Amino acid sequence: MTTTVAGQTLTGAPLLEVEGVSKSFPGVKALSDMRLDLRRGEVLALVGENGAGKSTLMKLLSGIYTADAGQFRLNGRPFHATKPKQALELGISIIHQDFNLMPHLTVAQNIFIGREPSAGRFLLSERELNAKAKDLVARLQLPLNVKQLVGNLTVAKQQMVEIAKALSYDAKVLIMDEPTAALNYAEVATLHEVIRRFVREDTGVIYISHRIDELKAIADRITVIRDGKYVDTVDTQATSMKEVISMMVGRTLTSDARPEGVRSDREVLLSVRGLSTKSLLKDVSFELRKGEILGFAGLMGAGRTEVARALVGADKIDTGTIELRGKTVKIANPAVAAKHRIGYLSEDRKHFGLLLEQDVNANIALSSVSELSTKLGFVKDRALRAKSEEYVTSLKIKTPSINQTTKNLSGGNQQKVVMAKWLVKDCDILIFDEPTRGIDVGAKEEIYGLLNELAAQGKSIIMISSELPEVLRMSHRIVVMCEGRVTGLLDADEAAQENVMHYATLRPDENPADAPELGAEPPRPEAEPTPEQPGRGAGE
Amino acid sequence: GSSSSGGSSSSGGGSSSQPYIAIVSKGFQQEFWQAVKKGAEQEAAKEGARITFVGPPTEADVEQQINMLTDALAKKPSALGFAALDSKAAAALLDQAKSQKIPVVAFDSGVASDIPVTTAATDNKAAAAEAATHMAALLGGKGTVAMVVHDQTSRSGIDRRDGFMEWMKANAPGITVLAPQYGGGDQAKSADITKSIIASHPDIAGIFGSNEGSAVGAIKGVQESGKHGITIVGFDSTKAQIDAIKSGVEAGAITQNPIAIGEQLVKAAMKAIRGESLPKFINTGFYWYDKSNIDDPKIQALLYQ
Amino acid sequence: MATLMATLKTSAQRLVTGGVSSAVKDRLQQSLAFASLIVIFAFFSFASPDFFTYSNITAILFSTVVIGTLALGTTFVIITGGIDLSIGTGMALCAVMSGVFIVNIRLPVGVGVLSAILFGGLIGLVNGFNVAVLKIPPFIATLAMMLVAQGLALVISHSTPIYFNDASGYVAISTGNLIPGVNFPNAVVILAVVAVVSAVLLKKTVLGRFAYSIGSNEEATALSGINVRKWKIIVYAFAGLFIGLAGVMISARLGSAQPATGMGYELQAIAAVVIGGTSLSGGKGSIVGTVIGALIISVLNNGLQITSIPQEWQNVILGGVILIAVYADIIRKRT
Amino acid sequence: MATLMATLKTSAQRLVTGGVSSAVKDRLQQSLAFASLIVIFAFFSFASPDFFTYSNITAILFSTVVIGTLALGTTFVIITGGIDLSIGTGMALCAVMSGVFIVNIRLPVGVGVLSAILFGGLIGLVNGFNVAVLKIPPFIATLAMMLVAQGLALVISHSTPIYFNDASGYVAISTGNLIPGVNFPNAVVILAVVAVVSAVLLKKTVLGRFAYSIGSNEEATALSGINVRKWKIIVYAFAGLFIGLAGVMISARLGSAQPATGMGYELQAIAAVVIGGTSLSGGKGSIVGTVIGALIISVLNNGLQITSIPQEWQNVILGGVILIAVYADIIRKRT
Ligand SMILES: Nc1ncnc2c1ncn2[C@@H]1O[C@H](COP(=O)(O)OP(=O)(O)OP(=O)(O)O)[C@@H](O)[C@H]1O
Ligand SMILES: Nc1ncnc2c1ncn2[C@@H]1O[C@H](COP(=O)(O)OP(=O)(O)OP(=O)(O)O)[C@@H](O)[C@H]1O
Ligand SMILES: [Mg+2]
Ligand SMILES: [Mg+2]
Repeated sequence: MTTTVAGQTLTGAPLLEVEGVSKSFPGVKALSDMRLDLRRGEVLALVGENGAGKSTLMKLLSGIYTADAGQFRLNGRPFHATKPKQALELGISIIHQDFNLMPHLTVAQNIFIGREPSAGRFLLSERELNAKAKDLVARLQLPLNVKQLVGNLTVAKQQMVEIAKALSYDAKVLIMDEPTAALNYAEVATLHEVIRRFVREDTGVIYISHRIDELKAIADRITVIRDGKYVDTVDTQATSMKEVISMMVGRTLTSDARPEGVRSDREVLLSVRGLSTKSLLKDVSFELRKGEILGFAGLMGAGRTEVARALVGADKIDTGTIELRGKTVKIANPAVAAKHRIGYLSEDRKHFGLLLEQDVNANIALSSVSELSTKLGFVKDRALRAKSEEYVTSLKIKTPSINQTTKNLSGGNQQKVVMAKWLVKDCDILIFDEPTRGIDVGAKEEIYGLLNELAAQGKSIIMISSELPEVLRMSHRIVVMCEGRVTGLLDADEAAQENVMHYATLRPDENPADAPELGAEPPRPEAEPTPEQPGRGAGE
Repeated sequence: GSSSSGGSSSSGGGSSSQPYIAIVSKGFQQEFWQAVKKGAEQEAAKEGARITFVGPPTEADVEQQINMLTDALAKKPSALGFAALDSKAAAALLDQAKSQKIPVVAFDSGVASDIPVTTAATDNKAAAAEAATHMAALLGGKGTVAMVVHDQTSRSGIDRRDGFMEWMKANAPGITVLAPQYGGGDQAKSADITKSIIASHPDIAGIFGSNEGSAVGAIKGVQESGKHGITIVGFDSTKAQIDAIKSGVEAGAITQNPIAIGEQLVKAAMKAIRGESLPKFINTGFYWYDKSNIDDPKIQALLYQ
Repeated sequence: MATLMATLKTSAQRLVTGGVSSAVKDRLQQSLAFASLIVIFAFFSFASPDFFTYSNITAILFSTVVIGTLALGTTFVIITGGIDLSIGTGMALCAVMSGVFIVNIRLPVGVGVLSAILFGGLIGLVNGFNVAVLKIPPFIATLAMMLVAQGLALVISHSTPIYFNDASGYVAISTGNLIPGVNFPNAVVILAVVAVVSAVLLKKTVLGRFAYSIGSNEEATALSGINVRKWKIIVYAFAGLFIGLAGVMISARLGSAQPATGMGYELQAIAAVVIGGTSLSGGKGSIVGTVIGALIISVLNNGLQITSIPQEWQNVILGGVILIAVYADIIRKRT
Repeated sequence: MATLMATLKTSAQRLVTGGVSSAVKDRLQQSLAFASLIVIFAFFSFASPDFFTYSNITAILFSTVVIGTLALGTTFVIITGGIDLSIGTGMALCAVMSGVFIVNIRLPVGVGVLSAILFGGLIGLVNGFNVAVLKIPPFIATLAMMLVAQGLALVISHSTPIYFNDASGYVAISTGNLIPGVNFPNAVVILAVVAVVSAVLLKKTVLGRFAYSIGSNEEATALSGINVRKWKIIVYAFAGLFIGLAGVMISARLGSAQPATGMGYELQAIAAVVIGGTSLSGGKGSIVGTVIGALIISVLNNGLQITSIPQEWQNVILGGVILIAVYADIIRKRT
């Protein structure tokens, strides 16, 4: 390493260095002798399988955990953050994989927590706070209303709040732990824009992602980590993603699961007609066939999650009918849905998916407890444990045992636990909302394989995903939504990126031809409120 | 007075001709206060008056009693019956009663004020001393005696505790009185305390329970411990105590005359309303009862169950 | 990219309009929060001619003072996701300390009152330390303090009330009238002032903001660089000042420090807070709500007395009405 | 491929060793949970020769029965993230109902006891309905029930105790001895049996499973296809049976149903649960813990009496020791 006066030349000490870092948890060696260096003005991607130790490393950097061994250097100077506050003061800002937001506070209050502008000596100025937040959000072109309570936001929007919060610090090093896991194609593009603007000569970004295909677009270099150990760092331009993946998983990935062709001859299992909800959905209709994987595509807030929630009775339906095997059914709550053998995997694993304080076994078993118990209500614990073990193995969930508290699992492995919960239960219809969120490429392939297998067994699957390639690849047919309506229904062979995007932005109250023109205007995400209600124009 | 019955019905907005006596007591749920209430209701029915009877849940709830007194005055009663938890705390409200020309009758224990037209009460100290007298006699003037007291801050608790202890100190040098233990008048808790006392003082000869809950607790505690030969002296007269006395578990008890307190209270209030003169103090009395006199009609009349 | 922009724009618009209409709704809700209280109030006014009189309204307000003061402080604690069971007996201990300061040590009334209030702060500080530093669950930490305070009040006072006879002016803190001749007790004025100050502190200062934040997500708050431990201690200590104030107010009202009192006040105060819409799991709540909650309880207590409902029925009705009032509030918020 | 295999192998090994060592640690922790209790116990045994005697130990156990029974039921409720304040006065109401059934209506003792227990279940059912269906916060719903039960107990009994003199066998439920001649009260045996049954239900049945799940994350549990509403009602109703049982046990012990008792029992029972390590925010807890918690309280109460600590100091010490015991437990779990 060249020794220069810190901070002045681009060829000087890297912005951030990590050397010989180790960290163990009870029963887990999360990191051993890990290293990494972030250069000035670069975006360094950090990739590795679920549980490889990426998040742990970032938590060490930001002072949430303390390393067992190793050194961190910022601009050549060693540092050791023991509290999140210290890291922030050093200019290290982090977007955590699990959101760390206060649901009862507004977007603005969340972003500037601890740095509230004050009016006078004691009082806070809410007006100034909102103005500052509005500014920031506008600058970042994020579609956020700063006065909204964070608890009412969808996962994608919460992700944006995290992004805005991280960027609001005057950070030198920005660490993003899977910032795009919940984001859509279009929002990813916006985020990348933001990152590019952020990166200057004295700043750098560590970017963690399982979406390998987006690395080419944003990362300058890629560091690969496997089993807590450093593998290699490569120049993005000089490598193929295939190589990166094989470094990650330690072998070449070959599987390329694709479902069989469309089977329009199959019987219709579920038929949804004219589904509307008070909040968003308008006249949503579609059919799901036996053994079909039906993809749902759309931009953020298109209403896909809401369709799923309405289907399983988690939200109230205003009008519309649901027919199951030709019979109209009334699904009052998810328990009724479960009786009809419909399962729903939420996009928000932390709030709607996991029992974080319970162990892996309790989580995987949750949906099946009733079935795997005696008439008297005694739980067949051994059978449930066997099932859990089975899926821990088959989904390669990285955990010391099924008795591990779920909270201690890596993000991707938590997601696999949620998947396992629904795979254990013998459902006829599975609704997967962002099922592969945060799951590594290797495991994704496994899951795709599983989905195919399920479909082949005659199970029907609704797959909501913001990863367009995934939807395109896995679905027999694709439903495209925009602003609470179904705007397109595509067969697998006619579906392509452009195609889907066209329907996804097809606002019902405007002529598709007008779209480009309107879009040419400069974006004003915080435009003045208009009296027009969402989707009202074509509501009647 | 007239003898119309059903006058004690307590619907609001009654006729203005019917006198209304608001009674604010020290307690409500305990049997003793229920007996006072009963006496008051009986007398009110005779006199053709309407009464309300309220009291805080425990004798520590001074503020709540003040609130109740305030509310009672807001209803502009013809007379007020009042058993003060703390006389001084009520001074301002008593002044208010005076200025509104509402006669106040104190009961149970005195109100340290010259506003009440009379006081119908038991002398708790003397009553406890009477209990001590009997205890000492029963024990032959020697032995260790424990006290299970219902409260360490309320007037009745303090007076009975002190009355008992002072008499023993002055008159029974052979008797050792242990530090009093407080069970809040809760039977189960008092029973547990009694058992602890028995465990730590196996030589215990007598136990004094200062009110119904304490006395019954002492009885239960002694029974549960399986120990025999402990002389229990109680206070008040509940069915549990009467049975215990009959079966010999309890030696005897002091009974006040709560029904009479209630009756005297209403009687005095009616007299005050009519402007008749009253003595400053109406002693409602207390009596020792045991196996020998329990069936005596005079005693029977005092026992409330 | 162009289509993307268009989408962004419309969704932004949707968000903004949603925001505005919800703000109006919020305003409306706030004012409707009084609904249950007003219905109860109206009912009693019809039921008894003695209810809606100047002196009875004053009496209701006066009877709200102690529980109200305790509830105000506890609101902060509950918003952080904690609880404080020590407020009732803590209040009794502070009353006793006030007696010690003013009657026994003969400090000037002003100094004595201040010391008693600060003593309450000390109780809160110990609670805060136990909760924030030793990480003892708030329920246990403050339950232990409840027992300790109860015992200490008896020990210090030798189980006898301390009378403030000679301390001229002390009693006036509660029962005096600010405007001579107008029978409106100072205690109510003090409660009102304290309520306003609390509301400002909760909504407009860092203290309040962090209280909400900690209650909403303690971990996230810590990760945002906020010293959660410090702020929790501050919140408990701050709530302790209300314990001290309540101790002064009740002893001034009664003219004496009653060492055995206080038990059960904590439940009533917490009930007032929760009836007022503050969530025991933290992150949500308001001072207005707490004041309404406290008033609902005292109006009910008073009204049931005034209408001469037999006492054994009073609790039955009280329980039922609280249930209905809270349910009505839930229904109102849902729609 | 070779490296993969190697990795798999090592991680398998790691899994096994990690799993085993954590299991051993768990076992160890469980047994250490007694630590505080044992230390307190040992202390009093040294401090007084009268403490560690057969009859005193029996007395301690007997005094644990009512609070213990209430605490067992409440453990389930608290694990779901709820709370039950109605257990104390609810118990008094059930005792009164037992009196009504057996003394007034003259049902056979067995039938009367069963009816009283079921009446407790009914109280719980109403609580469950209010919480699960009307979505009233558990604190409010059960506080209201606390008041209602208190009032109803007085109304139904006309504020006078109901004596079980003629009901032969009733008193023996609590005070009789299973083995004739051996002074070991039935009540303790019943508590032990009920505790074991509760532990089995909590750990081995669907009821317990769902209680934990609901307390951990209610929404996730609902979305997993579990009828949360139904199970919450069941849990509260189930806990209600313990209210009924406690009512029977206390009235059998006293030979009478005391309508005015019960207030304050809820706090003690909840304290026992929380001291036993159950979290008030739900999802965590155990029956063993609750039993230990209840024992800690009664051993302390008894020990302080036996060692003749002046009573005004007893609460001070009680509070301090509870604090230390819980803190010690936290420290132990941390390491
Ligand atoms: N607090 C903890 N206690 C115990 N084990 C932990 C804890 N945090 C992380 N681990 C373990 O450390 C390993 C690394 O986890 P980490 O979260 O760093 O993975 P990751 O690379 O971020 O994975 P993912 O892509 O799934 O997010 C995992 O095996 C995880 O189970
Ligand atoms: N948990 C929630 N709380 C409040 N509002 C919600 C919630 N979930 C969704 N919404 C509302 O419903 C709208 C549609 O969101 P939904 O999640 O259904 O869209 P989506 O197509 O799944 O998009 P994404 O999940 O990518 O945001 C959002 O604009 C949001 O306002
Ligand atoms: Mg991670
Ligand atoms: Mg979604």
